[in-house]
Amino acid sequence: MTLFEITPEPLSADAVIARLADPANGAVVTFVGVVRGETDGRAVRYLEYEAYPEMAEETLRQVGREVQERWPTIREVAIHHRVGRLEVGETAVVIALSAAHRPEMFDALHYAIDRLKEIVLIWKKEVWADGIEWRSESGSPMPGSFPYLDTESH
Amino acid sequence: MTLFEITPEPLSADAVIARLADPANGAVVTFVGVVRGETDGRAVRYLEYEAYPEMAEETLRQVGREVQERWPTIREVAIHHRVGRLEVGETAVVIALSAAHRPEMFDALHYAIDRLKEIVLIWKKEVWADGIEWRSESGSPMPGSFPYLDTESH
Amino acid sequence: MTGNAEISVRVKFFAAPREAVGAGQLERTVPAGTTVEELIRCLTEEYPILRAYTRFLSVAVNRAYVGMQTELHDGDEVACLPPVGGG
Amino acid sequence: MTGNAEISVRVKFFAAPREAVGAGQLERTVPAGTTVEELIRCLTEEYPILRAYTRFLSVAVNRAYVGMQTELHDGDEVACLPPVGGG
Repeated sequence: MTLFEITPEPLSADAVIARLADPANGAVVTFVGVVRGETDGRAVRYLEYEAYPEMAEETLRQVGREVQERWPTIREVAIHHRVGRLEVGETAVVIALSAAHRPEMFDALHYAIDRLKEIVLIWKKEVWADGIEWRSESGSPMPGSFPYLDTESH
Repeated sequence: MTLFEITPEPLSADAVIARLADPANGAVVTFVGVVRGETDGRAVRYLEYEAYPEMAEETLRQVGREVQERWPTIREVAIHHRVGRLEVGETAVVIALSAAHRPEMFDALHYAIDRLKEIVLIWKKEVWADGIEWRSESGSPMPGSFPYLDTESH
Repeated sequence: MTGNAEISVRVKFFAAPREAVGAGQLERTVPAGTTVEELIRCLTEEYPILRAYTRFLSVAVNRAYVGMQTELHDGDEVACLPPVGGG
Repeated sequence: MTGNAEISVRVKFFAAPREAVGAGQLERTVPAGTTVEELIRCLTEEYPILRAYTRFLSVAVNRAYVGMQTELHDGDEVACLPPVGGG
């Protein structure tokens, strides 16, 4: 039962939810990220996700720990992220949170996906009809890491 | 492709998400309600859900319309609710919302499940080890309906 | 009420009141012009156990919520709706 | 730097810089005491195209983020990490 996983296999929300199976948990919220057919108005042909798997799974666990520190009523967290070539409409990520009651789950889920995009060691290459680009969520330096190397300024 | 459905069959989050299939929708959030093993400290043996199906499916559609009126960026809404006898750990309800981008989806999902519990014509009987009870979410009169009948006061 | 004309209505029960009445659906013939309130009062005389539930019931006629003074018509579907508990 | 002692490190690249270098992993032998910054400068001389990426890179040694002045040790795994883009 792996709660945090980087995998080349297709993802299933049901399978991720099943990792949480605990009858005390009455409510599960999930976020499912699907490959969109366009970005900034350009048609996407497919995406390639690449990970540093050992560190990426640890940062997935870190996202889970952060969620449970901030919202102690969250009982369990599971996050699966797919890597490799993904076609439009395929699922790239599934996040599932469980709790006995509902009130805080929605904020916690929102936090989890935002934080995943910030810190998890996964990279995305967009392949359009007319070009490619490695995309980061923000385009800006990775939050929480040391100042970026700049060999030109030394 | 039925977005709103009352069914005696087991529910699947993947199946509900598949109803939304549209490559423009990059993000899907779901709420999955699972039968809990206890309520107010009492062990639940199983639940029975009963619906007024024709009106219940219309109120499910109403929940979807309300969500899209309040959050116009929500592209699609699907809600499936199971009826009949459900064992502990089985899924009673799946709500799925899709949007091209994330910011408002979490509030919209929270609203959808709260509203479902308020207005959808479904009733729940809890069967404990030592008794039964028909439960409503609030125990209070149904919001938005006319004053309750009271034949004793007439 | 208009006197001799009669109408037939279908009454639906759900959840606890359904179990109390012992039926999910009843057919009743009532005078034309009978209101929701009058129908419920008749049913409560027939099934005194319903008295425990009537203050919690909403009523829908032909799948739309209605007020107590709504007049019934031949063929109406009258649903007695206890507080909901889905999710 | 201490002079004659040498250490061997494994350097990992991902995403755009991996494609620029043309390899996901390199083995390099450097003087003991070499820092992260010095290693990256050597690699940039070897692969001038890396210059376009270095200002965006974070570095992890043995799977933990480190500062530029961190000294490397024999057997270290040095990962050059561009801004992430999961989800």
